Amino acid sequence: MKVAFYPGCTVQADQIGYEASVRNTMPKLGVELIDVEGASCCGYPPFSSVNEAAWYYSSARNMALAERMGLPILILCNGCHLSFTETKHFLANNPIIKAKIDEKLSIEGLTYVGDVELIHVFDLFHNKLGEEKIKQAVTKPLTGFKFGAHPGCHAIRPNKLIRPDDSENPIKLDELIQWLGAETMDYPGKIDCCGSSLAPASGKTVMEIAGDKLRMVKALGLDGLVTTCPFCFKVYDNRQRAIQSTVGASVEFPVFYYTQLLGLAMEVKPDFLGLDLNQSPVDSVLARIGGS
Amino acid sequence: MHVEDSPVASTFDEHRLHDTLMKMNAEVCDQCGKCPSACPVASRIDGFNPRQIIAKVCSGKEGELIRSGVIWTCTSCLKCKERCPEEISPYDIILALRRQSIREGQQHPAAYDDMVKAVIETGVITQPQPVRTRKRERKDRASLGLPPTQKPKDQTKYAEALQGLLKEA
Amino acid sequence: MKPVLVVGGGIAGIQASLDLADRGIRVHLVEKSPSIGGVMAQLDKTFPTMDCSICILAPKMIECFRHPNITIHTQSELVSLEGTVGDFSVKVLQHPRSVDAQKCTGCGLCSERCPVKRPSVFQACLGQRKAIYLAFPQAVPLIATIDRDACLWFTQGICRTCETVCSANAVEYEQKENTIELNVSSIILATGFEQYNPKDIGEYGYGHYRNVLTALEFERLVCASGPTGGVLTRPSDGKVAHNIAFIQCVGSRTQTTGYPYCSASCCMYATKEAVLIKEHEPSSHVTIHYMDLRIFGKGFQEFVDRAQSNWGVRYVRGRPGEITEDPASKDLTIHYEDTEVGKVEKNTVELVILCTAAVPNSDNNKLGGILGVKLDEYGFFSTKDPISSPVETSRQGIYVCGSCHGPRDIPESVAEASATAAKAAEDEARLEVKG
Amino acid sequence: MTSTPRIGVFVCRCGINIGAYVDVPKVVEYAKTLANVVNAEENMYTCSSDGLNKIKEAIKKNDLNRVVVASCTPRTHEPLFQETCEEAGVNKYLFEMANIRDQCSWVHMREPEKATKKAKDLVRMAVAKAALLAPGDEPEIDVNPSSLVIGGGVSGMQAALSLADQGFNVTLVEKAPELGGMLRTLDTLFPSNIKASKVLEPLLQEIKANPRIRVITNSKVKTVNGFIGNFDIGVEGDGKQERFNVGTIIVAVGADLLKPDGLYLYGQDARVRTQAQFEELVKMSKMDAKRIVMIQCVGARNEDRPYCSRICCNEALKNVLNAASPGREIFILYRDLQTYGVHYSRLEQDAKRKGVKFLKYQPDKPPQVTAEEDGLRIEFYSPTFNEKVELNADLLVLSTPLVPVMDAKELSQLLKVSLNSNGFFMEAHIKLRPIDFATDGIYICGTAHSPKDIGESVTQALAAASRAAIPMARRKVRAAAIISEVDQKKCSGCGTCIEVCPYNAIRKNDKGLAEVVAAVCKGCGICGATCPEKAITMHHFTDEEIEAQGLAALKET
Repeated sequence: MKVAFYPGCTVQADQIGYEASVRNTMPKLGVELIDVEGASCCGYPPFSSVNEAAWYYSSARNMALAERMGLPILILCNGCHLSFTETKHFLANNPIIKAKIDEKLSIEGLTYVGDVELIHVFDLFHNKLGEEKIKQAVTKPLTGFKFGAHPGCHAIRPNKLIRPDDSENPIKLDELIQWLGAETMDYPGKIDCCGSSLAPASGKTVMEIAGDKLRMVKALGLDGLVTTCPFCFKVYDNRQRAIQSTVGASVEFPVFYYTQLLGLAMEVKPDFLGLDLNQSPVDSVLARIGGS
Repeated sequence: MHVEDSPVASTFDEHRLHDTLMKMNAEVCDQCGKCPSACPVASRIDGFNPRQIIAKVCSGKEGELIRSGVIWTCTSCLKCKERCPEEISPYDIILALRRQSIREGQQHPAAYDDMVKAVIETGVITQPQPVRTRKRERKDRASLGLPPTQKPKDQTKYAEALQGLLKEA
Repeated sequence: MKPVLVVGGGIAGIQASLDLADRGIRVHLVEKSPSIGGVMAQLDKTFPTMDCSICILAPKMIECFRHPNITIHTQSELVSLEGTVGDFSVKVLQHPRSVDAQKCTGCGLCSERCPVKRPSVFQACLGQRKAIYLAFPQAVPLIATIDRDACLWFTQGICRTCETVCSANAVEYEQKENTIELNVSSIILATGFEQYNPKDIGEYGYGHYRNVLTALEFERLVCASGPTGGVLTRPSDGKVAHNIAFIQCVGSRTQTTGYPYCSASCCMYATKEAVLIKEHEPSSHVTIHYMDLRIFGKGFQEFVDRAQSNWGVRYVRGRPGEITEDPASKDLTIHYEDTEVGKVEKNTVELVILCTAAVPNSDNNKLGGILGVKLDEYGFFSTKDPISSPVETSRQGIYVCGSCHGPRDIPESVAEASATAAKAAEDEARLEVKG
Repeated sequence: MTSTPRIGVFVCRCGINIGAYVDVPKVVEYAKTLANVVNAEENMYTCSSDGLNKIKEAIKKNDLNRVVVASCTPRTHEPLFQETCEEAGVNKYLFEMANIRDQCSWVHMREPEKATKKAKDLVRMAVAKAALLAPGDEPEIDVNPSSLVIGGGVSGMQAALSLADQGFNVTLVEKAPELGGMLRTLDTLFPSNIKASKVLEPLLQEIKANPRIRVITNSKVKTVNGFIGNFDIGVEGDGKQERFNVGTIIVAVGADLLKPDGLYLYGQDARVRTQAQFEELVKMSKMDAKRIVMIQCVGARNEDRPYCSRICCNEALKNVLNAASPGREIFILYRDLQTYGVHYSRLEQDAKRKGVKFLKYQPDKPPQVTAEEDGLRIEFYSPTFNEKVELNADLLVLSTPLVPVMDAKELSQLLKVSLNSNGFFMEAHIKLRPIDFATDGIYICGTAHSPKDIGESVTQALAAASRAAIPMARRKVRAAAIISEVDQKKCSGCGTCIEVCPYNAIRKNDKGLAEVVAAVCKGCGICGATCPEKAITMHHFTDEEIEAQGLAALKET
């Protein structure tokens, strides 16, 4: 199965551990990742609050590139996936803006049709590959672990647009974790926000919002928090020390990308999964897995 | 009557912000309090309350909102858009207010200007920098065996297209 | 004089039938379920007088049953209609009870011995009933009926325990359904409403969180004839709940569910249920999360004032955004804004009761088609004109009363029932003049 | 002489209402030991058809001639058990109830032994009285198949028309010069905004064309005597007097709109109007105000009038929808919008789409209105914005409640029916008998019952027609047998009983002695208690019976 691989700015810039874990697991499941040459930012963080046309142009441009490759486009970040989905929906209903964007795309010789299939990480693992394929690939089941899934707002909302999972009771990420042999818990606040897009305006509040969830899952005695979204991971993992100082309570708690757990269950070496880049205390979990 | 949930094209030509916002269903708000009740920010930042933002928009006070910094502290979690019984989206209204505020050069977080500048110049928000492992070692894309990042082939044409839109819209 | 057909045996159908029968007009009362009584039979107490619901309903049900001018057809439904006002020919399909109505004394022994259990619709699925069962203790007619989808004899050809234990040998497995034909002068629809199932409003967790109930389920919980004998035990751990919250307008006043209207009686029955809680557990805390307090009926404002001042029921104006459940204690936290002070708050309780929308009866489409009666945009029967002909439908000689043409409370349904009886009597009088 | 009493006692468990607190089997055993009791048994629900059949079987099997049921309140269940006894051949007045639920198990939930002891006492008292009961016969009264409708508004007209269409003669009395009531003051009607005349004209024509309806305008009902089936009515007006007899009476006298004198500068500033006056201005297109503020619940939902008047929100919405136009700002200050049901929710949405602004105010911080040249300044605390809000309006419209008509008190005394605490007529049972009065043969409909809109008034009017038609269609009514009787030998003709009787059911006969009018007497017992000569006995509550109960109460179980 071939896909146009669109990791997005955040993954390529500083979540390279996630990119490594994706590039070292998906091929083993028969997914060939073909980079989208010439891709650019999806436009959501910079332009959604600044200029609508620039936002939709940015997303349309990347979809046009994928359309040219004739492949469905695999998107790692929740924000990019929502941005592409919203652009497809908006341009389909707003010919005036679409015309203006087509005109700008022609400068780079691109044309946007709007029929590219957008694949979210949940879609890829849960629908396209499915339970059997993943279970076959698992050679070292993560038995004895209980994780908390964090699907991320833009993966499940708004339900007016078709989103990869249900908006109020999402279960796909839970099931993906269960297929690796581990257990999950439907903890309160599972569908809550990590607060990351508040960073430009109030970093302190981001810490408080993220801190609440970390304290919750830590108090419930879970073994780790699992997500597929670089924005959420960046707050929960990379900023754990900053959260601790702001919130004042111990929030040290292991945070993983799903593809990292998948890799461990497929006995891929941790170095190939970028696990050394996780700032949260993942070593205890790795030790228990007998990380070879 | 299903109303288009993201703002209609008229944001560009008419610049009549109040009408645009009203067409986004703000006028039928019952002030029921559902949007602030699950909003992660409303319970943490005094003064940020999506219900009151809609109330101010309904009574023609969008100007006051554009000048106040309150519209910049929404974390776009989309819970309000998801659950509003009248199918109003405070989130989309806040985005429209932000765009108008930028258009009128009102005060807003500098990070947005930096992001816009970076994307125009490099095609992405941030350039790849070396990252530190838990044991403080430095790593980068190359040391992880990752290919170079994706960015526009012809940066000037890409920038020309983007800047054109930013001026005309 | 020709008889009148009344479809639906709830309080509205009963009142219309009694009004007509008391003045000498024969009535055929067709009821879909095994007993008349409707939703009112499931209620514990009624507002604003706190009368015990079955106590004021049962005498009227028995009056209907023993009235020489009223013939009750239970487990029956209207299947066809021809003709016009004064000369309607209808076919009524009677589903078999598999029990001989003349012999059964309603002793209930068969039900005791029957091995098969099913959720009891009367107990709003909080309690159970057997495959052969009496609808409820005060059912009218008090005759057992067999649920053929559950009975082992009908599904696997085994058991027949009820036949052996029945001293009146009333069990008749081979009973067939039959169709009767009636010629009536006019038709009164009183088919009632259904409760909106709030599982689609994911943020309130109905169907996921054990301790989130609907108001009708709570009526059974608090009722002395309910599955817990009126003890307010939580479904998750059976502990008596002392901290309870109501959430109003669940499904109502909402575009996305398709029911943007207000269901009219929920603010009042929530208040009544809150007072019932305070009566059962005086130390309990009860909160009602509302949007607008709809207290427009006679005696309603005074009832709410008493609930606040005498009983200490707390009213909070603010539609809750979501409910989260503590995985260990199964307690529920309601996230809401008190819009009177503009503060976002949390209310942790042991039990949440959702006051869900009153929605059209799912049979209305089929029935409307058979009768040639128009429905409104929501699926209720529509009246010719809510102002000058409030109980007439789009077809002459067919009338509506009760919540089958829009949500309303019991006194309005009773008044409308008498109103339809008047219209039917007018048709009778015209019939006689024509001779 | 009635045969020796053979009493059957039936003790009800009422599910757990009694059974969980009173040891029912013990009470049954105890009942068997009482004098004259030949049979005693228990039931899960005596009022269910199974329970009633058990009573009938016991009567046949044990040849019972008295029945005692120990269960709940006679108010809801006595008629049911009396009819069951009658069907089994026992006169319905040879039946007695002991309330061991409301007066025993429910109030002694926490002391089961004492509750059981008290249940035994109550059964013993009932049995003692039952032994002395005498059969009562209910005289049949002829019913004059004609009706009087008081009040010619939409309710009165609709009730009269329905009765006429059902074949009964009706006299419709209206104190104003012409029929119509509120339909004449309203311009359009919600929810569809049709012209009130569109509803009024057809009713007037139908009434004029209907031979069975006799209309008397400019007149009031002065005297009402008699009872169901036979009311003697005296009407006065236009300098004439009329006397006629009817079988039933329907009260449809409507309600008035409160004049909000002294509230929000009403009466002191011409720019403060009521909804009715506002509608008039719009109708005559004399309404040119640019900024309108409306205030809801003016003079309602407070201590003086603790009720919601149901229609003011929808009336205000109808008016703003007719007045809304670009360039005109309209604010509605409300407490709780009462747009209930499928029809009215749309009004709220339509108004908002037309730019009408809804702002909530709190009852303990009502709006303050100050008059200024350029307009009225209206200040109030807005919970929506958590701050004081100031509006200035060139027109302030007050939504006021419906209040009982001026002569409601007088009419209630005339008809011997009561008013509720708010002054509206009080029906027999608010839930299941909203149209009947406690006094047989008299019915209530329309806003005289409580505030309601036109459609709901028409519904109640039709309902009243149906209820009134029942006794008139049957031509016969059975009067209750629990009435008082004057012993002509003891009566001294002093007339005290006549004065105190609330239903004036006692008259002096040709011998100058007091005589009870059987059909009118309600069996309240005041005459029996006041008679200095002890000449009046109350059937079913004779001195001997009460004495027997009292003595039984003192005996130890």
